[in-house]
Amino acid sequence: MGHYVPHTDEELATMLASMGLSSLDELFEVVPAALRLASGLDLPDGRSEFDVLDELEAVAGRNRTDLICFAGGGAYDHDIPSAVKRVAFRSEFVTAYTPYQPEVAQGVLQALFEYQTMIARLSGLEVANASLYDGATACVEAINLAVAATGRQTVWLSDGVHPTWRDTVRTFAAGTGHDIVDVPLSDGRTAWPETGEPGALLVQFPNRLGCIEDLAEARKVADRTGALLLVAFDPVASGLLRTPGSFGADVVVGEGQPFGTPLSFGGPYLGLFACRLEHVRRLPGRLVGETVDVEGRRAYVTTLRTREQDIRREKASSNVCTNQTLIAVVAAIQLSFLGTAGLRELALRCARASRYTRESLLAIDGVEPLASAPTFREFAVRLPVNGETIVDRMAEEGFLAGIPTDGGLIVAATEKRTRSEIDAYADAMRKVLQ
Amino acid sequence: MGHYVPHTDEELATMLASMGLSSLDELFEVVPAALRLASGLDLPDGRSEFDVLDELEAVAGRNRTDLICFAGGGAYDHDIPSAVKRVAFRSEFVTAYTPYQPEVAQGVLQALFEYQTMIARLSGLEVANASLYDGATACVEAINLAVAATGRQTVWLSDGVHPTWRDTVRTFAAGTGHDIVDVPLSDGRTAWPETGEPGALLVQFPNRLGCIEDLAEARKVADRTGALLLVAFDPVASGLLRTPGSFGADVVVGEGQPFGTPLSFGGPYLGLFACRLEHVRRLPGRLVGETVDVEGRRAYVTTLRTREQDIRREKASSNVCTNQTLIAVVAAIQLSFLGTAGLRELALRCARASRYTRESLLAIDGVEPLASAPTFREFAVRLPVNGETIVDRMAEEGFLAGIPTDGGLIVAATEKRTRSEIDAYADAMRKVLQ
Amino acid sequence: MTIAGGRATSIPLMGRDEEPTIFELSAPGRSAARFRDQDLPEWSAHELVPADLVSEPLHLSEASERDVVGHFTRLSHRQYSVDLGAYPLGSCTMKYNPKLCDDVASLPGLANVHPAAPAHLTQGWLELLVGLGDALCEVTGMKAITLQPPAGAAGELTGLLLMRAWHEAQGRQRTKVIIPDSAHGTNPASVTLGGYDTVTVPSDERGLVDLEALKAVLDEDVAGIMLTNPNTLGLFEEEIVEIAAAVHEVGGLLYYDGANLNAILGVTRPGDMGFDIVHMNLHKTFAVPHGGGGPGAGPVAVSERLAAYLPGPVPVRTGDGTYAWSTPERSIGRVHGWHGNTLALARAWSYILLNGGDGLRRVAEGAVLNANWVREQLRGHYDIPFDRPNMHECVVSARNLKKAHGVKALDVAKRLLEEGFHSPTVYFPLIVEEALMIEPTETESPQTVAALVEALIRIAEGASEADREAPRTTPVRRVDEARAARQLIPTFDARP
Amino acid sequence: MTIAGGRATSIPLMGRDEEPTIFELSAPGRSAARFRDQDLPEWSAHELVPADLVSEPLHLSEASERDVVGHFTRLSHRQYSVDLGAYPLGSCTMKYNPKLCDDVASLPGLANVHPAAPAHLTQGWLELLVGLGDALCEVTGMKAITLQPPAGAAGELTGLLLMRAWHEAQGRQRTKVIIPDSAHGTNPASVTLGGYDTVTVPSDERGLVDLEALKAVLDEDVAGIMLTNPNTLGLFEEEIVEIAAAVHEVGGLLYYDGANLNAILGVTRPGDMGFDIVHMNLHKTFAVPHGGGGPGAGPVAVSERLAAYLPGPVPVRTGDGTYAWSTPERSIGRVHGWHGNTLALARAWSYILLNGGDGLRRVAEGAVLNANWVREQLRGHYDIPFDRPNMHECVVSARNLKKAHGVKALDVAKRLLEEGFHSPTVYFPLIVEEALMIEPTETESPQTVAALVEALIRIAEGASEADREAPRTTPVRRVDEARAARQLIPTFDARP
Ligand SMILES: Cc1ncc(COP(=O)(O)O)c(C=O)c1O
Ligand SMILES: Cc1ncc(COP(=O)(O)O)c(C=O)c1O
Repeated sequence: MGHYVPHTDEELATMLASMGLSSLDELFEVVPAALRLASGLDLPDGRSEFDVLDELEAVAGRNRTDLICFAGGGAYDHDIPSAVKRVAFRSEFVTAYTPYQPEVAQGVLQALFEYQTMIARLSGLEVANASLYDGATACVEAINLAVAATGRQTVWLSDGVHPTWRDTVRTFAAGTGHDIVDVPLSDGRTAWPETGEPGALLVQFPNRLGCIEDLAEARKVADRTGALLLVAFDPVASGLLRTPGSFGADVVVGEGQPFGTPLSFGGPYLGLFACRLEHVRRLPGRLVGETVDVEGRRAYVTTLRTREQDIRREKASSNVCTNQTLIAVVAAIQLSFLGTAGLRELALRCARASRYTRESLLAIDGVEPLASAPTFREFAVRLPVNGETIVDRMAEEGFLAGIPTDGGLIVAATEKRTRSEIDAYADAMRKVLQ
Repeated sequence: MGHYVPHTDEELATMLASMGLSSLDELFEVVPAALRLASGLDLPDGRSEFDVLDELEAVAGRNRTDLICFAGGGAYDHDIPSAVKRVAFRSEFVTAYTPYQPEVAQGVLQALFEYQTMIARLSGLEVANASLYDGATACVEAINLAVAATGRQTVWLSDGVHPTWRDTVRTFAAGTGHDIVDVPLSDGRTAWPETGEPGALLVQFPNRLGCIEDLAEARKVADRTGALLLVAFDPVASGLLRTPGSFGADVVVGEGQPFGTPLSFGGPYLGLFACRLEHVRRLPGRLVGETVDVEGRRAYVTTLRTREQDIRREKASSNVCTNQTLIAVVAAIQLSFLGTAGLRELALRCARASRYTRESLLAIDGVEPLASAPTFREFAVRLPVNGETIVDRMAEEGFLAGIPTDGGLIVAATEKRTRSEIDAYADAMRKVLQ
Repeated sequence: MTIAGGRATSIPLMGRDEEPTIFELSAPGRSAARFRDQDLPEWSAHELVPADLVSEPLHLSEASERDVVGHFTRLSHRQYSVDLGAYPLGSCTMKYNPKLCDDVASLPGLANVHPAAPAHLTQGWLELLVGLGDALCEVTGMKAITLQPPAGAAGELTGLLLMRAWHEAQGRQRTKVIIPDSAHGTNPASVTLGGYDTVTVPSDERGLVDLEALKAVLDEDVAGIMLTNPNTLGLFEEEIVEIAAAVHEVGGLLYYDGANLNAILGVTRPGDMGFDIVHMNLHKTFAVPHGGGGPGAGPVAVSERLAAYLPGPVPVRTGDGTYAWSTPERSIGRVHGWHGNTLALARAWSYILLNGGDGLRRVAEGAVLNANWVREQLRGHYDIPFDRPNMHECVVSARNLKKAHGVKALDVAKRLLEEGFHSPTVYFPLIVEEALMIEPTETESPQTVAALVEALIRIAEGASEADREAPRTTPVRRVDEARAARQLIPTFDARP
Repeated sequence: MTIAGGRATSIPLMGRDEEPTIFELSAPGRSAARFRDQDLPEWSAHELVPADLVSEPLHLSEASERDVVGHFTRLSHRQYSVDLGAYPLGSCTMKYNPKLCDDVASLPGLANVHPAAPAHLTQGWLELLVGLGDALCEVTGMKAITLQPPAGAAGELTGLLLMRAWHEAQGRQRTKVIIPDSAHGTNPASVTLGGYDTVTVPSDERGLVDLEALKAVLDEDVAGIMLTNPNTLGLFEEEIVEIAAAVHEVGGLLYYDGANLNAILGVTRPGDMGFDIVHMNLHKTFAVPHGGGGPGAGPVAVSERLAAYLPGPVPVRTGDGTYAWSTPERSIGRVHGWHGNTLALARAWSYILLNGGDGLRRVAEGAVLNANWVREQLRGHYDIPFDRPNMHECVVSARNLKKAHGVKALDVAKRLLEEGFHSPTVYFPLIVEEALMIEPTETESPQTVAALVEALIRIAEGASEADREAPRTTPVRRVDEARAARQLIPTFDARP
């Protein structure tokens, strides 16, 4: 019970017989006998979908989903319109694969073309790819591009980048041999070294403490040192703030989860990647371009394929093959839903909720700002009790209080947070800190 | 906020201006001033979809959905496969209307043609329509057909038909003037009068007490009196029992909810209607037929339209226009999913669960069978406490115990009920009866 | 007029390859079904029911989940729908329905409730129904409501039975119900089922009820009149107050066919016009999707004096703030096996909450604006039998094209399919020759309405005999309807 | 062979009309977005952030919900997919994914959990991940696992970094990784990113790794070898035990590219063959749908001696039955910003529970049966470079058609689109001229496989120059790929 092979026993027999075989086991005679599993896998037998759904609902019930979310750190609790979910999960998008045959894949290709356009606009750069895995691995790809472009192995990595993203960068640097130099923050902003010859600067905008980095300054440092400026951005910020591209970023990466993807315990999310046109031949991942068919009709196709691993093999710009297309389609739909006015409004509402939360917390005795730099939708506070303890105690009050950091807590608010929720949150914090 | 009219203010102005108007109010100048609402509707302003969903989730939370269901009465708690829900609610099916233009409606038309075929087979008759509202109103239509066919106004209505269905029949008879004669049950089966000249006999199979009526006997009575035999059937029963058609039913109606539609507090459900071919020109509702297009390709179209109200007006066979197409499509998909083997298995499993429940209850002191006739998936017991009270007390134990009836309780079990649930149910009943 | 912005084209991107029936896709012994582990004794058929009742397994189709999903997915690609493009089917109000309403209808707290569960276990549902009922009374200006009728026609018949019960309670024997000649077919059909005779009154040269002709047929046999307002020509019955007075004067009741309620939301109300009984088509006005032909919902609201006759039970709010079922004193009885098309009612309630009072008025404004604009644009290209300000739809005629080129309304409709739009309603109302009844609805943008109008004009300008070949680009071409009726094949088993 | 039962045809019922971009469908000022009532002070942009940072509103598209839904629904009608028909794309395992898995991925209890929430608030997720990890270890015969890698290529690189860390811990400097010439492009690309040089070994005349050639390149510089088994020709590496021994003898590690794991589920295990590191493509073997090119999931399982190096944190079951995160002693560090493509992992877990141990073996049997049957049927119509029992896919060549008619593999692929099927993978593996790599998968019925084979035979028999015109019936015809690269238009804003 439970398997999804449609063949009836009779059909199996007929097919086997037509090949001169008499049992399914004979299909595996090429496998040396010693390697064949004698007694099958040590897994329970299959079950009906109803039994499985019941079990997984029970498992899911052992997560706390009732907590009102003030955590961010690259994963934000946004409202998702019904229309976005329903259209994005149409089975044509869900059950297709990479558009190898463009003639029957114009749906996904055009959606990706629109997605690329939107991400390019959000980043302020000329070209965006069709997705990478997530924000963290997009940083890795950005560094690889920069090192290849500059021929320099040294990367200045701002401490303002999310800690897990920095970890990821370091993990992959063990393979590429890049020299990752940590650059500390000072009062919430990156304090770039005076000297050095980095191939790249990687800075986050706003950074992990929510502070808005000085990208003009970063650009100057990049110009002075001859490095490329890589910016990991919060794409929602572009609804309110100038784009990283407008400050002169060479590569912009980011996490696209805020555009229509639920928190999902961290995945699948969406790695955003955009760069200046001059770097397009080093772009990792897929790129969709507009062209025409033999009858001259507008058509879309994956292009500049010679960068990619399936053609370029060991010399490819990246090893990425399967990426996050469906999540990119989700983002394209969500961004279409928001539109110009909606994106602005979304950013404003995040910023307002964040400011109101910040003011409410700072009104509590013993709560201090962790940095004085301006923030957008996330901010950090110093607390008299350590962050982990606060998160545990606040969970008892019904809140996911934020993300603990050295000496404090990083708190995020989105358009989903209301005054009454924020007031209750501040009251609970007051209680917990007493 | 909240409305779904896409026009921007500028567009409104432009369109108005092009018609020589300067305000939206002017569009309504044909409405006498005295009739125009001065201050709008006394309803709250529109809200965002997120606010509305939150509110309705809260409202929905005030229903008890945790009760394990042993109630039936025409609405059964079946498992619904994910595939059925996902495919049936594709927006092409959901957002189309009656296939007035067959050239662009082959999807719905073919699905209905397949549905008609399946319902005809389940009923054992030659032709089925494309749906009616529900089981109760399908009974009304069957009576209307029979009266028209026989020219006789008297209908023998078995007391074994669900009480709400009988009520509905009586309500509509006030308009048609049909003479509805109630026929009592004797030990769980209809005891037909010896004499009379009815135009129709309406009997339920199995009946409201779960008892399997003697259709051969009913056919004899119909033959003797010259009436048509109308059978309201449980379509799931046809997975195990002979079809009403095989016993000589002239018209078969029923409730199609068991095929893929959740309990839904009673609607939208699905009125099944099938009849012998000789009555096809009296068929209520839509009928889809196979034909060809001008190129000779197989095509489907609604047919015998001249029966219908939009052409025949006051002489139509019925007033039905909008019916339950989407639920019929759901049923077609669910029946395709079940297939020959699955339908049999479904019926067997319902019958087994019902028998096990029955035996478990009858083992309790003071619980007696209400009738001795054989049952299929529903049965009635006599209890020392009245049915309403039992239902209330059993709810405290986590069960929807059944449907109260005079002197007892009608209990149903489906393929969804497991041994452990049934054992717990019987234990709770024992406790409650003490 | 030019409107800035791109056109939302509405090309039906639908394929052209035949799909076999599920029966032809079957292979003996295959099934997608798998069942929950019940852990029960596996009694055989003969152990469960008497042997003479047991049948051989009934033959259905036999396909895997994969093939069932593939089959119906492919069928969906042969189906035009609102979500694919504009659907200006007059009288049907094929507007876009917010997707939120789909999510509401899927809420487990609503979907997983047995209809026989007593009121104290289903307080959420009762609260919802009471909220919806109150709002619909406010929208229509009525006093009480039943939510049981599952569609408009069911509402009509319910209304006629109310009318009958009321007259009978007054001790009157009435025999006739008046309807205008432009009425929808369900009206006369319902009149018959309500046990009345239909008396038809003509429309006048304005397209409105001819008040004098009406008065001429009004007598003590008249139970009431059924009207839509705006009527099926999309025109507002300006003399509705006078009509109401005249009918009431002979002791008749006024029935409002709510199919066209979309046009007047928040602008005016049937109750204020003098109607006694009102049905609503929630699938037209309140965004229940049409489902390929249902399910809909057709609640019936009434004035004070008819409240006691409503079908029961009705959900009510009790003194202590809880909800209960209550059967009106002189109830005509049930008109549905349970409580109506409840999940459809939940959709409608969410739609009302989404739009609010302000939004509902905007609905009417958008609908009326679009429809008037269409009429203005088509003038000179199509005949406009009643060229006066219309409400949410306009009726034009292809008579000019028929005369000049032999191109009928049907040909225009089929040509429009080629242009990527669903066609308008054709040949209704019956009083207009070669009628094209166009209801753009408020959810279509000005760009889409402009594209629709351009297509209609292009068709008129290019009208020729070749149009009888249309449609040429649809999944199938013109379908042989006569053959379907002549050689009836209503099931797969009836195929020759 | 004739098989009873109807054919599940797989005609892509897709339309042929162009759809404008969402930008072209825009009208200034329009938006679908509406927001929750926050009830907060409405601070302006300038009150919220420093003025010099505030931009003008960024220009996106401007469309209503109705037009957004219409646009993407129409786009979906221009997209072939598994749910529309067979998709025999070799190496990609485009099987039908049970719809239950979609419902699992939508469970609010899984979808609404913040990834930074501590373990005691997310016990359900940790339990799920531990259950999945254990099952995948059992399926592959390995000892420990990381679920972080979001796709196969990410898994490869993770594996190579594990290899590197392990060698370094042994104090060894290794420089080379061996891959067969038939390997997938991600293998060499990952090798480079892992800091190694690629050494390619040829396949022998059987299509298998040439053991002697392999031994010739094995030395103390070799960090390891990457293999798929069955390999990309669909052939089982029969000498895998000998290969493993030889590589292990020089201190190298064996890496298993799990793209083809579908073929051996429950039959044999990489761990038993001697592999040290295994990645799985859950989107191929464990029914995570391909999403138009992702997301997938590429967990990496290892043998005992490598467990300490896995990326962390990993979810573990503690002594008291609760779940916690734990970072392996010598972890190479994270390879994902959070815990991997978690909802995809949940899908895979539900698929394993659905099928069970027995069902997974049936998957392999069905896949191998279908693929062998295809090869048998195509013999005589296409060249079969390695005509021996294959596993889950078979590679044939259009060399014969090219020679006789100038019809290339690409032309065959485009012709097959006209026949209603997605095409096989073409020109891969690189070692086969005019390769057509056909993977029918186990979810296609014998009827569908037969229809596919018939179409391929029809194409071979009718091969002619005209095939270069194919496809003629698809939404667009053959696309100018050269022009796309030459005149790059990567965004709407870059259009000339
Ligand atoms: C004017 C009018 N009245 C009544 C009806 C009947 O409504 P329903 O189809 O919901 O039964 C319709 C439906 O098209 C209509 O247009
Ligand atoms: C043999 C083989 N190896 C590796 C991969 C890479 O896997 P992914 O696309 O998940 O990164 C693929 C994908 O097609 C493959 O076929």
